[in-house]
Amino acid sequence: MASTIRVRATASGETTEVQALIQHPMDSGFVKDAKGEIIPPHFIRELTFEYDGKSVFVADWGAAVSKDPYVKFSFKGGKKGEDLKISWVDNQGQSDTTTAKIQ
Amino acid sequence: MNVRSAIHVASAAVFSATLALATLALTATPPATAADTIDPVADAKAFQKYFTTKFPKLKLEDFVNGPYSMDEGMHRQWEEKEQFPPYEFSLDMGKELFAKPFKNGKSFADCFANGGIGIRQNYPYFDEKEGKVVTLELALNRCREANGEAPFSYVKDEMAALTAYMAFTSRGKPFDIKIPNDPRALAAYQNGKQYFYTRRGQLNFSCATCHVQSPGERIRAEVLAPALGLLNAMPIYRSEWSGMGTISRRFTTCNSQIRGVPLEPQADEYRDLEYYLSYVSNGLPISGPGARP
Amino acid sequence: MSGIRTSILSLAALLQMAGATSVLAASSEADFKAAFAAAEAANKEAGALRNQWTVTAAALAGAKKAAEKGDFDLATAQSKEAEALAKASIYQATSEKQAWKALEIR
Amino acid sequence: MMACAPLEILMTITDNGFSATRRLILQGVAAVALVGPGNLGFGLAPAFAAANDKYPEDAFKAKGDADAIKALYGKAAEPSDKVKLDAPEIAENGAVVPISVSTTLADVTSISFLVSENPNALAASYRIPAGTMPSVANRLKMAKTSNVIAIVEAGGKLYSATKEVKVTVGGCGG
Repeated sequence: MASTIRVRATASGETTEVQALIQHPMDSGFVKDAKGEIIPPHFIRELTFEYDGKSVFVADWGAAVSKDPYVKFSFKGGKKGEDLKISWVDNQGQSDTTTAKIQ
Repeated sequence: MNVRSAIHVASAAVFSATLALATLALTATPPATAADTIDPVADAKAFQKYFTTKFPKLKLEDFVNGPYSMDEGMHRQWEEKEQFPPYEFSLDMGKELFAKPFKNGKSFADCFANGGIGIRQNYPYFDEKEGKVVTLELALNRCREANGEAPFSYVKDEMAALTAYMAFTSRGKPFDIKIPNDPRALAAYQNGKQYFYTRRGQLNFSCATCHVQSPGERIRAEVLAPALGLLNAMPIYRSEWSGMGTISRRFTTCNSQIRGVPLEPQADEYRDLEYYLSYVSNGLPISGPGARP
Repeated sequence: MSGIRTSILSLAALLQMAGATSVLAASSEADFKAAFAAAEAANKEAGALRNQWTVTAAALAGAKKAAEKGDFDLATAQSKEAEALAKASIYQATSEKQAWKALEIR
Repeated sequence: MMACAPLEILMTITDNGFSATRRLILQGVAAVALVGPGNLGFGLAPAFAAANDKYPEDAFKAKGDADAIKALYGKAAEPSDKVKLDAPEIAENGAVVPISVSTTLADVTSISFLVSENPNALAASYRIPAGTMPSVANRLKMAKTSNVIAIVEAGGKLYSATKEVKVTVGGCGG
C-alpha cells in the first residue's frame, strides 16, 4: 500500500519549501456515525520532519486539524537529491514514516 | 422571460421576418410551439449565451470552476486547496484500481476505447443498441459485471476514485457529447432537460431555481455554481462530505436537500439529466477531479 | 406567468385543509388505519409519478410510531398530514408537466 | 457542524476508516535536536517553553484560548502587527479552513493556532527549530463562527494576531 504521506520538497536558493498531505481521518471525537454512536477520537498527535538527522519542523496537532491534514513550511539549507524524513504518530499508537527526496 | 425569447427568435437568421413576427405574437402565451420542437444545438447556444451575458467578465472555461468563479474569497480558498488538493489520494487509488486486473485477467482498459485514457469528455453517450444514455459510472460497473466482478456502489469511494482517474486523463479536453440522429436520443435529451427545469420536493425547487436563476448567490455558507460547466469538474472532493462524490451522489443529495425522495442512482432520469447537462456544456474543458466546498 | 400563481395558491390551500381536519374528535384505531391506508396509497401514486417527498415518508413513520404506542389521535393526525403532503407532491408533479417550460432558457 | 443533509454527511464516515497498513515504527519521536542556542540565553522557563520535546497534553485539553495559551507558554501574548495571520472572511466549509501565519519577528521558536469557539481552543502548535522560517500554513476545523488566534513565540516573548472567521453550514436546509 502506498505511504500515507505525500510530500513535495523543493529547494530554491538556500531555502527548501516543504508541503505535506497525509491520509488520516483525524476524527475529533465529537462526530456521531450513521448509527448514532460517537466516533472515538483518532488524530495525529505529532508529525516530525528531519533533514540531515536534525529536526527541522515538529507539529503538535489536536483534534481540530482537518481530515487528510496538510501543512506547509520552509527551512534554510536542504539541497536537491537529499533526503527529508517524515514520520507521524497518532493517539491510537499508529504511525507511519517515509523518506522523500528534495527536488 | 418573454422579452428574452423574443430577442432569441429575432436572432435566428434562418427564420424569415414574417415568421419572427408570428412567433413574437405567440410569446405572450406560454410558448408551446417553441418548446415542442427539440433543437439541442439552439438550446446549447442559448444556454451558453445566457451565462456569458449574466457573467460578462468570465471566460467560457472559467465556468467549470463553479462557485470559485463566482466569489473572490472562495477563489482564494480554492487556490490554497489546489496547491495540494484533497482528492490526491482518491486519484492514486483510482489509478491503481483502473490497472488492477479482474479475476479473469482482463482489466478496465479492455472495456474502453483507447484503454480508457483521455475519453471522459465523450461521456455520457447515447447507446443506439440499448436505446438509452450510458454514463461513465454505468459503463464502469457494466465492465465489472461483464468480467464477473461485483459492481461498485455508485456513491462511494471506488467509483469516485475510478471516475477521478479517468477524468484526470481527460483534463483540458472539451466536452464532446453527441446526439445521434435517432428520435430516442432526442427524447432522452428532452427528458433530461425537462428534469432539470422541473420543480420537485417540498421546497418546490428545480435544478434551475438554484443553478440558473441564482448562481453566485449564497445559500448560507455555500455560493451557488452556474449550471454551465456544472459537471466538468466531476467527481469532486467536497469539504462538506470530507470525501469524494460522484455525479450520482451529487444528484441524489441535491434531491434530498430539497426534501424530494431521490431516485436510485443511474435511474433513467438521472442518466438523461447528465446527458442534457453535459451536452449544453459542450466545448468547455474537463477539469475533474475537482475540490469543492 | 399567471399559471404559476394559481398553482401555488391551490398548493397552499391543499395544505391548509389538512391542518384543519386534524383537530376533530378523538380517533379510534379504525380511524387511524383508514387514514394511514389513504396516505400510503397517495404516496404510492406520487412514487409512480417519481415525485415523492421525504417529509411524507417522515409523517408516515411518525404516524406508525404513534399508533404502536396506542396514541391514535396523534397517529390519525399524522396520517392525514402525510396524505396531504402526498397529494401536494402529486399536484406538483402533474402541474410541473407544463409549468417547467416557463423557466427554460431559450 | 450539521450539514444540509445531516444523515448524508455522517454516512460518509466510511467503515474502512484509515486503511493504510500501519507500519509501527516506534522511533524516538522526540526531536533530538537541541533548541537553537539563541533561545538558551533567555533563562528558559523549562516547564512551559513550547520548544521542549513533550506533546503539550494539558494545553490541548484546555477549553478557552486564554487557558490554552497559559498552559502552553505560561505567559500572555500581546497583539503585534508583525504577526501576519491569513484566514478567510467566510470559510467555504467549517471542515477545511485554510489558515496561515508568517512573521518578520526574529528568533521564532514556536507558532500556534487557536480557534476560540472550538470545544478545545488549541488546534495546532508548531516547534520551529533555528534555521526554519517563521511561517506555517495548515487547514483547520472550526465548529462555528469564531476568532482565530495565531501566537508566535519569538525571543521568549509571545505575540499574537486575531481574525474572525465566519462559519456556517452550507446547503438549503435538507
